[in-house]
Amino acid sequence: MGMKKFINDRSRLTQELLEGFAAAHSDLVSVSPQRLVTRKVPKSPDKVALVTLGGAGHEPALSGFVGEGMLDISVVGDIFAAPGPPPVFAALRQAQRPAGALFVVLNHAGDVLSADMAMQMAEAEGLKVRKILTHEDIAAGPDAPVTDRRGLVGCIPLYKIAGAAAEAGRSLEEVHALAERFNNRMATLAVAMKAATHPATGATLFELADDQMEIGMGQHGEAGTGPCKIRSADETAALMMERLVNAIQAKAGDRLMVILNGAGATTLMELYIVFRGVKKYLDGLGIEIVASRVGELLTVQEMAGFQMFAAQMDDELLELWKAPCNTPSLVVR
Amino acid sequence: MGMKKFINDRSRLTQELLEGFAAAHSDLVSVSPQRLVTRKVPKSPDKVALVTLGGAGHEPALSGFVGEGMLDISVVGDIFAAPGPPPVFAALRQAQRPAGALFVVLNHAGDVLSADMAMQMAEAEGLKVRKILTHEDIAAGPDAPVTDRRGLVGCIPLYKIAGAAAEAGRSLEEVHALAERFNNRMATLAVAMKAATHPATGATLFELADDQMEIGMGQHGEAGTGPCKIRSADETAALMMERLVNAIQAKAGDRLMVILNGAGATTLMELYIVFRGVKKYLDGLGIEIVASRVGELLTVQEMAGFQMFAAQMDDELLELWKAPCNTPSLVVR
Amino acid sequence: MSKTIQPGDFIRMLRGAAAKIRANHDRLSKLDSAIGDGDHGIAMLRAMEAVERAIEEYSCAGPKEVLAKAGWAVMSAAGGSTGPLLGSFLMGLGAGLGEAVELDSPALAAVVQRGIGQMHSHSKAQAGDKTMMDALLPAAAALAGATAEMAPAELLTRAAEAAARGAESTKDMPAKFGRARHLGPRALGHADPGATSMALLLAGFAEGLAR
Amino acid sequence: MSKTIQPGDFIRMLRGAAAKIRANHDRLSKLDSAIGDGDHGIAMLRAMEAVERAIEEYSCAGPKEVLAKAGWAVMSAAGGSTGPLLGSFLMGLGAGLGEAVELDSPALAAVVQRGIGQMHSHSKAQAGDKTMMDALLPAAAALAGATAEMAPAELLTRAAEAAARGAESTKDMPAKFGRARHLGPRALGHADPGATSMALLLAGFAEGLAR
Ligand SMILES: Nc1ncnc2c1ncn2[C@@H]1O[C@H](COP(=O)(O)OP(=O)(O)O)[C@@H](O)[C@H]1O
Ligand SMILES: Nc1ncnc2c1ncn2[C@@H]1O[C@H](COP(=O)(O)OP(=O)(O)O)[C@@H](O)[C@H]1O
Ligand SMILES: [Mg+2]
Ligand SMILES: [Mg+2]
Ligand SMILES: [Mg+2]
Ligand SMILES: [Mg+2]
Repeated sequence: MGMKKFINDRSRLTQELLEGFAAAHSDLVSVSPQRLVTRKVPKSPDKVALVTLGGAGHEPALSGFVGEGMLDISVVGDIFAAPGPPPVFAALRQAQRPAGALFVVLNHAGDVLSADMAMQMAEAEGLKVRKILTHEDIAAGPDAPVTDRRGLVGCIPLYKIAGAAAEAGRSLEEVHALAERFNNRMATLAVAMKAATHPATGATLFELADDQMEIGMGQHGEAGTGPCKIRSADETAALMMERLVNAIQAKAGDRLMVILNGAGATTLMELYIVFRGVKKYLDGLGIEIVASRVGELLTVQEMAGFQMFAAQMDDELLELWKAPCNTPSLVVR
Repeated sequence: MGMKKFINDRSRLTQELLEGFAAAHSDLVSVSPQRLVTRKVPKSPDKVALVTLGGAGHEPALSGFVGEGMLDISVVGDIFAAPGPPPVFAALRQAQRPAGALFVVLNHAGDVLSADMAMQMAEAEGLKVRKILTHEDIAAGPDAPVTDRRGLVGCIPLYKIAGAAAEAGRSLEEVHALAERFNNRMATLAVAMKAATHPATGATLFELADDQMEIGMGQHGEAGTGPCKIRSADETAALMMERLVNAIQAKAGDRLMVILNGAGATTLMELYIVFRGVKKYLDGLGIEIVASRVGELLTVQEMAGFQMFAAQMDDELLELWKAPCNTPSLVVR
Repeated sequence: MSKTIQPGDFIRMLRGAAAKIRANHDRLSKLDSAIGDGDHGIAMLRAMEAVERAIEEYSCAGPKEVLAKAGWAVMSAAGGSTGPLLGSFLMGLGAGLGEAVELDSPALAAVVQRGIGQMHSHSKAQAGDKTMMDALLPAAAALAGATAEMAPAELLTRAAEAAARGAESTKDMPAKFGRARHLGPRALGHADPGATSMALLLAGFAEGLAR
Repeated sequence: MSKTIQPGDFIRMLRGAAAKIRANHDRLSKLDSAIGDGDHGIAMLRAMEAVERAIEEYSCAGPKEVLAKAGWAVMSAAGGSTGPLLGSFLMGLGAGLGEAVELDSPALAAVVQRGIGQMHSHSKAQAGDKTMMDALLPAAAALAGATAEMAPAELLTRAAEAAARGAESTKDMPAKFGRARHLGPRALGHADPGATSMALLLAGFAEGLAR
């Protein structure tokens, strides 16, 4: 089966991706042999550092958000696979500083495993680190146990908000508290339309009939609520936003951040059309969109579909979201 | 044939896209009933305005680049179709100001037709406008007649450079001269791997066998140099960059801007791997990359492939490229 | 058959063209799918809808005004190459019609030639380039044979037939303009959609007048 | 058959495991394709390469050091869940081996149980969750039957057989952990890849020792 991708050696994908990434953004980031992506101009040690980890193949996430105002270190694993505990521990060590470090972990089995082991090692060494776990997927229901709630695109605005707080010189306790506040007020629901190919194995991640889509599918093809007939953009928008609104208990007068995160092959045109539907739906409920983002932040190769994200905002979170940042994939003036 | 896209009404695509776009970026842009996308905070009239036109379906191009430091007005046509002369003329009129306007046109038959008629009307009214035609595609050979050289992604860095010069208060003659200097030093070559669907007609734009790619294909499936076997990322990078280097007569010691513009379904991972190949190739020739961009600027729906862009840079062009801007799809601090 | 027409007859000609295009738009899109992007039928349909709206709105202001407004509306409405080209053709007709109160065949020929000329000046295409001009230039030549004895409907029929032969002849042409240009010799064997629609338009004019 | 082994025999056990995994990695990936992301065979292969490199580099420092370094290397090398879990198993073996100079079957059982225990503490999975633990927990139970009269190779064979039965039994389990978890009942009928590879690993230990 001829996989249609521009690659060289399937076993060197992550390596070559990171080389290209470092070359393209040499003014902003460096990449170490252990696959730690770090800021070119390090943050002052009296400010809290932000560290995260995750598999490759979701570009621009996660490393595209390393830079001023967001992440200090992103530890990169193989395609769709968490990095092992040793490089994660190395990152926590490297981030060590009087102000301490916030360690953002997305809820995926491998990531959590590595992160927990690295945290144990960090604690054994007396490093100043606080962990935060994102798990905002509501596919299994908003009250499902944490193990059933994946960390999806929500990590990106969380990096932004925590990063801005860190940049503003807030203490580790404050940065952690802000991040947790946001973490507790956010929710994501995904929808898939066309499968992606695993670029290393060449395998198709899942199958969906020509007239079907699946709501709640995870970012590696993990099953959602089962396939259903393709709906119109407006119907899909209302269907999904209704579940998000319930999950974060939004009501008239509330102010939301909304993100439509393209999975890879879904066009920006479609995303804007869906956003229009979301706006219409929320307008109908008297809920205001005070912050938004439409585009590809965390992708799944050439999968078609998107993740719809919503979070309850307040003045402080909003101010942090709008604060300047300068990373390869997100710049705010 | 079930087209797998999140849309509502095929005949209202552009309308709904623009509504979503305006809603998502309400702090930056407005959209008029005539489909003129304009800056929310207008540029002072003693600075040159930038106007452009083009069909929808290439998001984020072209309207994603309306804003401080780039475009003042983008006139939007239907999917893949130029807007007619009346709205284009309306845009030129609206952009009218003592400093005058630069009118950037991409070389596609329909665009040129509309632009020329609108220019005639503008001249008949005595408006202060200068037109510039981008035609940097080298698929037909760098010395092919201008009619055979399409305007591809090169318009975007050109907006950026001319926009920065305008923002800096340069005169229309100076802005035009700078834009022409850049225009004459740039070249683009495209490669396609998988076809896209026309979202209004549902038609597949072209066919490519499972093991084939086509270099030189245009952004609506216009034929290139014919299909060939898929090459590795490195081979493709060298093959294409060699032709670009020849076209812009780059030699050891020269400084280039390089853009890899994803067509839609080609992953950022692949683009970074190709960028790595480009860097390696140029390193071998002693040519330096002083400015770069990897991502989706001008897409063709969910087509897989990319446009490779190169331009000869000098200090002044580089400074303009790096100047601040604030648009929905490109922000520079 | 009458040897002259009134300016108001142009409205009937336009309606005839609209009916003709509506009946054939699918075929036009199919032709465009073969060598272009498949939207020419839609573009022509939109153009004709704009023409009909202009008739609705401006017929009390007279046919000259209708043609001018229809041209402008077509330019705004139809996507791609069709809008500007067909719009300039209609505006040319309006300009050619001027203040005429009655037209014999040579006068009608002059009006239609003015429309064709206006399109040609924007088109930049020459005979043999596989464009609308390959239908319209032969039609213009046929119109040149007009005499005062000829019935206008007869004249338009001759022009339409010349246009149809011209459109047919585009099958043997590699494309030099528009999207098909990039196909090179691959465009051979396919009639040009734009040339075909211009032949239909003129046939519609003739039928509208004859009705 | 000898009733005791030397610490150095752990190197032979590791080599046996590497050979066993290498011979079966395709099958492991296929199992993972059915209910996971298809990379488990590769992950195990990478892990075994890391183990062999650790043997190469650290065998002069002694088997305890080899196990500790191999565990660390496996954690760094193998992607996904496998690296940390298998790495902690190997590090547990190293810690369990301690300063022993000769091991009878109960001593060997204690070492392997320590490895299993270390993995279990990180795994958070219980019996029946369709994970590696479903092979390793029955193996640990089998190891508990060790007596000083039993040959170590025989003990490992029994443990491996218990693990294989455990792996087989995962076919009837819906998944509770890892990627397969999201499949719910769709995972039924498929053996868990990780449980299968743990059974192979123990079988490799036994074969390495017997060789
Ligand atoms: N410069 C030109 N002069 C005359 N006709 C042209 C020219 N360019 C294109 N055409 C005509 O336009 C037709 C295609 O029209 P249409 O499909 O509506 O536009 P587009 O090519 O923008 O999709 C072609 O078949 C050709 O006859
Ligand atoms: N918490 C856990 N405890 C024990 N085994 C686990 C756990 N999570 C996953 N596994 C095992 O890991 C196997 C999959 O490994 P692998 O494919 O290498 O990792 P990934 O799921 O990250 O792709 C599963 O078959 C399962 O046996
Ligand atoms: Mg067309
Ligand atoms: Mg078109
Ligand atoms: Mg797996
Ligand atoms: Mg995996």
